[in-house]
Amino acid sequence: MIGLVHYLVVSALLFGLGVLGVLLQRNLLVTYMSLELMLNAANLALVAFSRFNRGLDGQVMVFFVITVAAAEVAVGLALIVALFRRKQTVGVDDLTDMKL
Amino acid sequence: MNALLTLPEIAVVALGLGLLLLDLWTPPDQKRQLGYIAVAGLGLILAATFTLHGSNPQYAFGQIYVMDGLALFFKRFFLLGALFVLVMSTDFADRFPAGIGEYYALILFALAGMMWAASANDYSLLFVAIELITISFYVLNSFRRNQADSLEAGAKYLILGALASAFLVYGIAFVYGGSGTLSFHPTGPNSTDLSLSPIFQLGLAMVLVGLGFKIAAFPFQIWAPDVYQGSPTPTTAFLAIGSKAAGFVLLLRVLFSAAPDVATHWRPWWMAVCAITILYGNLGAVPQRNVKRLLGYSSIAHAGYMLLGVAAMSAAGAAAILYYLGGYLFTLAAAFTVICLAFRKSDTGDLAGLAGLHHRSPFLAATLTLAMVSLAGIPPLAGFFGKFLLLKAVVQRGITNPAYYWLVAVALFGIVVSLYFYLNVVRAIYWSKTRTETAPIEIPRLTRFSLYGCIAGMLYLGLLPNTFLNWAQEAVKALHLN
Amino acid sequence: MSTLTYIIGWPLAAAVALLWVPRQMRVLVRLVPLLATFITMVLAIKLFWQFEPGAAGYQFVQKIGWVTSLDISYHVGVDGLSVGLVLMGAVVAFAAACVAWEIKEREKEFYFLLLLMTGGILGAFASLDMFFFYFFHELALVPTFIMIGVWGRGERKNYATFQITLYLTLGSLLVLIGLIALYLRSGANTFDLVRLTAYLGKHPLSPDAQLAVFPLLLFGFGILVSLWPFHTWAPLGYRAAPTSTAMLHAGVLKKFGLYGLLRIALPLMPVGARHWLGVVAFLCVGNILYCGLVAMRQKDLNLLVGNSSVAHMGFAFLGIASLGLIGITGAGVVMVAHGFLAALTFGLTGYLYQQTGTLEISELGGLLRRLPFIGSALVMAMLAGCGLPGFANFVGEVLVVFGSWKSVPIIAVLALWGALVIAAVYMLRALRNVLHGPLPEKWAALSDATNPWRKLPFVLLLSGLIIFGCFPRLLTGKITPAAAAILQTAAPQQP
Amino acid sequence: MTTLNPMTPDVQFALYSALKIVIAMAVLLSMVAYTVLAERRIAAWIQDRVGPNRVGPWGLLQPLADAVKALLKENLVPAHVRKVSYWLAPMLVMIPSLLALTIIPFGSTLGLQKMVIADLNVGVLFTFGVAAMTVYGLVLAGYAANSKYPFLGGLRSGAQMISYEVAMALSIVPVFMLVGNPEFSGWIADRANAWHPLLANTSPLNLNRVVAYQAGGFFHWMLFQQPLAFILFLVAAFAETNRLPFDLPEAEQELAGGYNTEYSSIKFALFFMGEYANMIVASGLIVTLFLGGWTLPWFGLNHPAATFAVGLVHIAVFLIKVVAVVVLFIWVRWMWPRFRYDQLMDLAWQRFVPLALVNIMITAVVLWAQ
Amino acid sequence: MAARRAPPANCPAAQSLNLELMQEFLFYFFAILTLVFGLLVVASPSRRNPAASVFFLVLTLVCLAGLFVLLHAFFLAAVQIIVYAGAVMVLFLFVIMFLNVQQESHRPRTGTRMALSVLIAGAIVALLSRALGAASASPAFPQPAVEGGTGPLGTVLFTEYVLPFEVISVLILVAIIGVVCLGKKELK
Repeated sequence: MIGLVHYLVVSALLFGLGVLGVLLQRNLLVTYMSLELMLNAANLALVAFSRFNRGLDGQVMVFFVITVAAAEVAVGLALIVALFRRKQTVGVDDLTDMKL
Repeated sequence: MNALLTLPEIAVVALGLGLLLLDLWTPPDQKRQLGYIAVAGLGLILAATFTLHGSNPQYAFGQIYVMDGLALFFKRFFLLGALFVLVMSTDFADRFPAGIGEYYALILFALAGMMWAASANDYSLLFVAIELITISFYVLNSFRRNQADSLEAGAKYLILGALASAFLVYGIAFVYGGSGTLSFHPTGPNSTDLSLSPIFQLGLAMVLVGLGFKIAAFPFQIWAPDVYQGSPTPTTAFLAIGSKAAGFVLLLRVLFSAAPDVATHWRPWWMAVCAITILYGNLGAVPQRNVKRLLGYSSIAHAGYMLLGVAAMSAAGAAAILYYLGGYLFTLAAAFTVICLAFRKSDTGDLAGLAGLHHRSPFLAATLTLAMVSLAGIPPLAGFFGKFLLLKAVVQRGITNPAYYWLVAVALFGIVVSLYFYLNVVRAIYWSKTRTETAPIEIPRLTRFSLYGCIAGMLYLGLLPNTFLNWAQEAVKALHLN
Repeated sequence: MSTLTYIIGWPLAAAVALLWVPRQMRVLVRLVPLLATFITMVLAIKLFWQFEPGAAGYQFVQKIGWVTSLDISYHVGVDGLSVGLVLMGAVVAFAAACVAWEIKEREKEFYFLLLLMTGGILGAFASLDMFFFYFFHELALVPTFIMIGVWGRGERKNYATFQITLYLTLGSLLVLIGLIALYLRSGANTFDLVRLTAYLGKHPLSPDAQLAVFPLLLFGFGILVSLWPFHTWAPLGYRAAPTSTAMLHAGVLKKFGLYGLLRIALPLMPVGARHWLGVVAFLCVGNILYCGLVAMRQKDLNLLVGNSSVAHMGFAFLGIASLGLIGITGAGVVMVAHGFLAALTFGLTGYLYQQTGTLEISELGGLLRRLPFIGSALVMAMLAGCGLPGFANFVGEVLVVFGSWKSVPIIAVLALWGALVIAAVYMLRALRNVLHGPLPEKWAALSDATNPWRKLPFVLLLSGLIIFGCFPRLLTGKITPAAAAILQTAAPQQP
Repeated sequence: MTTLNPMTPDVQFALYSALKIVIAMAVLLSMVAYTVLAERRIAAWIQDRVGPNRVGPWGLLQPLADAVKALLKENLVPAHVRKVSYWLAPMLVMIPSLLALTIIPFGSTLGLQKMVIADLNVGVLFTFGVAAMTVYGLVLAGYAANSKYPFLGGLRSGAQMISYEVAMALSIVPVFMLVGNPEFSGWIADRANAWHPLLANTSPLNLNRVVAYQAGGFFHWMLFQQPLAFILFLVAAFAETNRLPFDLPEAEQELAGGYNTEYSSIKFALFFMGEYANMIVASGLIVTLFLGGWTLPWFGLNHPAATFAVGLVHIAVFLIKVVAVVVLFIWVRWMWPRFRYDQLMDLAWQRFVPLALVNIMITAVVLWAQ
Repeated sequence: MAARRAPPANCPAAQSLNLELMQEFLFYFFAILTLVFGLLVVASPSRRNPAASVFFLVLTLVCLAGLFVLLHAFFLAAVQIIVYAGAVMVLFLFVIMFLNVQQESHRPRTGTRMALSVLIAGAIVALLSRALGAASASPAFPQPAVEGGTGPLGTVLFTEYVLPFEVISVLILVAIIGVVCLGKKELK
């Protein structure tokens, strides 16, 4: 029987993958995608909890999260494009103009 | 449903929309006027908030939105902060490649987000308000998109901000899972033993990670120096004043209103975070040669000081945070306005650029000095009384828990170290020989008034703390701390 | 309103007024501070004159609520201990304003800071509220840093500025924590000294608390007074400081720490005091002997004077550490006397520096011929520093030695030896090298202080020394009852 | 029918579904084939040419010949392409249109079976979800080709489809506002209603409900109830299917064929078929949403079939309507000039989206006034 | 896209066991695919090509939508596909195509960094699993009180959560302004 914990385990693992991606990736775009993974892990947990709690609050929250994520991605990508135009790179390691 | 409670926010958003519309019909050479309109509008809204009362909490939209003393206090705080920032941006306008109208509007929208954050009584509103602030700042940070530094700042804030958001959402998911509701005040059969629920605890911890990012507390502070340095100066100011305060109001609410038991459970962690934040900020600031970067580190340190109030977990501590923020508002507004004016040609913010500021404008030099002195926490300026209250709150806890004395020791160490780099700024202003710019600085009238306001605020909070302290103490009654 | 409020208020009001004076009107810029400090001085003399030695409690009291929720109030008043300090402070402030003519650039700012400092110093001595006590002191402290930084002299100015700033801030922060701890630990929930004293008289602080809080105050105040081994900021700072600043700080502001010990730490925490003052007794030997020896090795006149000033502080500490009526009275006298003395010495060396541009002892010589007035004044100051009878210092040091003889005889002997022998050696050697001997060619064009305005500050300070030296009862008569009151709570078992 | 009775409902369901899927696919694919032929014939007719007429009578076997040709041609893979994407893209174009087919009710009932492959409560949302995935095929094709024109074509199609998706989704909101209004919901809930077995437990987004709403009579068709929505949806459908006048992604004159430039043989055929399949599915959707679906207001054809024969008639009605719309698609292609790209985007964002929003508001006000 | 078919009205109760089995199968199917694709996003087989990551992310999202359906969140499943997979990810793909960044030279990952990253991620997962382990052992789902269809969700959204909803509208406006400001070539 599939229960709450099954879903949460999937969500936790997905979150972990996202964290791993953020830490490992040197490419801003892929880093950003890993962040999306993390958000989605949260969404899964929210939906699972929502089902478990027999309410719709969690689903409403997921709705907000998806909307916000869309807006965030739009702005973020515009920013990354502008950065690329200026510096010709999207490497995380190349963001070093302002070191001590 | 008394939706009219959220009228201040609606007014701010409406003002922003109005500005965007006006921007369409404003010829490019008159865009500066838009800023004046925004300032006037905000001034009106700020004045109007004084007709509101927060003594007994009122709720709207179910329990999602609360209007109590704390919310009202912070709403005024944010409005005032935004007012200073807008004045600053009117001076900064000619340094943007374009889109000053949008810049004003974005500031207003971020402001609305902060005001909603002040009233959040539900994780859903908390989340959307924080995101409204954060996303506005992604844009505001990188608004000088012809400057690599600005874009880099934006990108760094973006990645780390999104990371914090992810943690925040995940945390909210678990909090919801633990309590069964998104509200700050779970009511239900199992709402009493929430502090025992590991799921709830984990969720709360992750929510705090998200908030820790906003206030730049260790270990979520790494973005601050770069972003402070790279962003346009008004943005930096707003980041330092508004965003941080929004983080603190939410932190206070979540910790002491939503989960008081868990909060006390984590006392040692708070103390550790607080101590490390103070040390990191102050020690990191010492070798800095760039004013904005220095203020970035110092903002971390100040977050640490304010965390003293959180770690104290008492009403006195919370009131001290509010008081400290008040002083911080005037002080930073003054400092950044001066930086804004002093680095007219190059927005680099190198300390060397301040050399000879005294000759270029004695008034600005004196203002920046006052600001530094206030940041260092020296009487008779606002920073001193704030620190006094914070230390008092912590020492009070020390009576029962000697571990707090270590916190006091760390804070003292931090303050002494901080004097060094603040005085370095003063030194650069007054007795540094090499001068890069010599032209006298013209100060527009509005800016001059805003600077007068900042100085008056710093002095008022430092010299006559009674009224404001009473306000702060009234405001934190909403948190039900003892 | 109390006279004290005027005494504090005049300089502060003048400081604010100065902001509106255009910087081109240099005469007015100079006149305002002179006038303000002069009025303050006159008021202080009047205060001293009107003070009734026998009356119990504080006089010239005024109290205005400030922060009601924390019970902080603007509360001023003087007793025998502080009235002398207020007088001394006001006189030194006027003298400092007089000698500030050496400042040539950014005069307006300098005078503004000077007035702020004056107001702060006098306020600190007059405060009967722990918060304001600290507040006024800090108000005076910050201008010090800025004045040293901006108008200071010498190559190591920055280093000196930072050292003095960091040291003194650390000291004052320790004091602040101590005061807060006192406030919280006492349970009286008041920063008001009078009420706190009364409350603690009935419900004394637990010995544990006293033992914990007292060192905070002791070392905090100790750093402020350059207690050995936290003294290194003092000579460097005074060498770098502009004359007026050095006068005010070394003369007056530094006494704040001693005053704080006497006013707050001792009476409120007798158990802590008895436990910790033994340590102080040993440390002050470091002040007297070590710093005396260091002073002997100095090649720079101001460093020498600075070190000797640190050494003199040892006497004050010794007097306090003796915990006896005579000793504490002696400490009070030393505080006042040294205030005049330090201000005088730094004023004179400042004049020399202004004339010659150097204070290297090896480069000076034979100046008495060119500068008869300054030279003679310097001679008298040096002699006073050696503890020659006839000057107020003599009275203080004798009282301290007598007072400490009973409790710590070995230290008293060492102190006496230090005062008599070491001080005499370096003072007289400096006198010989600076004032006598051949006059180098380059100093042939020096001009003496002929203008009465130039002479006035030194005359005032010297007369202070001599008056209190010849009529010590003027001081001791006021200090002794106050000291007795302090001792009554601090060490009730002693007679 | 009777032989099936011993089976469990589960197995029955699976079996019937499979059957429906196979038949629907077959119909769709043959329609694709003959739509291509129809397009060519109609084009020829409009341009006063003859068109394909050699293979079979009136050229009816032409699609077969084309298919054989496409299959037998050498499967050329240019050296510079990104291999994996290059292989994936044509499939990605084809799959969504087949998926979208599953929720369109192409008839009332045959026996006990509803004539829809998946009777989803999220209904139209599913369609949009699937439509949203279509874009990947085109963008990926452009990306895979790794050369200039396909690249531009891919970008163009991506932007165009996303933009018009917004307009499209907004345009049909009023339709569902009408369908979801309480009065009509009450009518549906009425157990005595002939529609009840078909619509029990459905949400307003269910497409059969839309059909039921339109069954009320000729003027209940959404075409008349929501003319603005119809126009917006129709135009957006042209854009979504990359048909002229919105075929910017593959504009031959500008982009040498756009995203499919580097494709040949069966892969090219897949793109080609995908486009037509999209068109047919879009037509089906238009018929269902605006033209009364499988109903006709006459001859009692406006409620679910009671007999097998009527069920077949319903399917026939549906197909005829679809063919009519497909012909409209083809006709428009040869009547209208191509838009410029900026005009295309302006049309979506500055005309359609605001219009659709206004339409929603008007509908809301009208419903509220009732 | 697997759509969970609502049980027909005439379905007998005997069928529920089968349904359960089916659900179990679908759960594992989607869960495993989600994780596998998620892993491929992070550690894409063609390391130098971020486009591959986009596609795997899209697949992850689609599988997640499947899980949403299993959890009776139908509307969200649709939104997930339409908005997330269909629009947001296309933006990613666009940007990758625009910037043509696949030639980006990658410095080799150092072993320590790799190890550290794995360690941190592992620690977070461990923390999560500890919390989960401490929670009650796999509580089964109760029958849903309300289905996550469009109607109920819309009702909640527009009554209880109308304020956050409106705040989101401001947020989207901000995003629009921001993208225009950042993206335009030269504003005048």
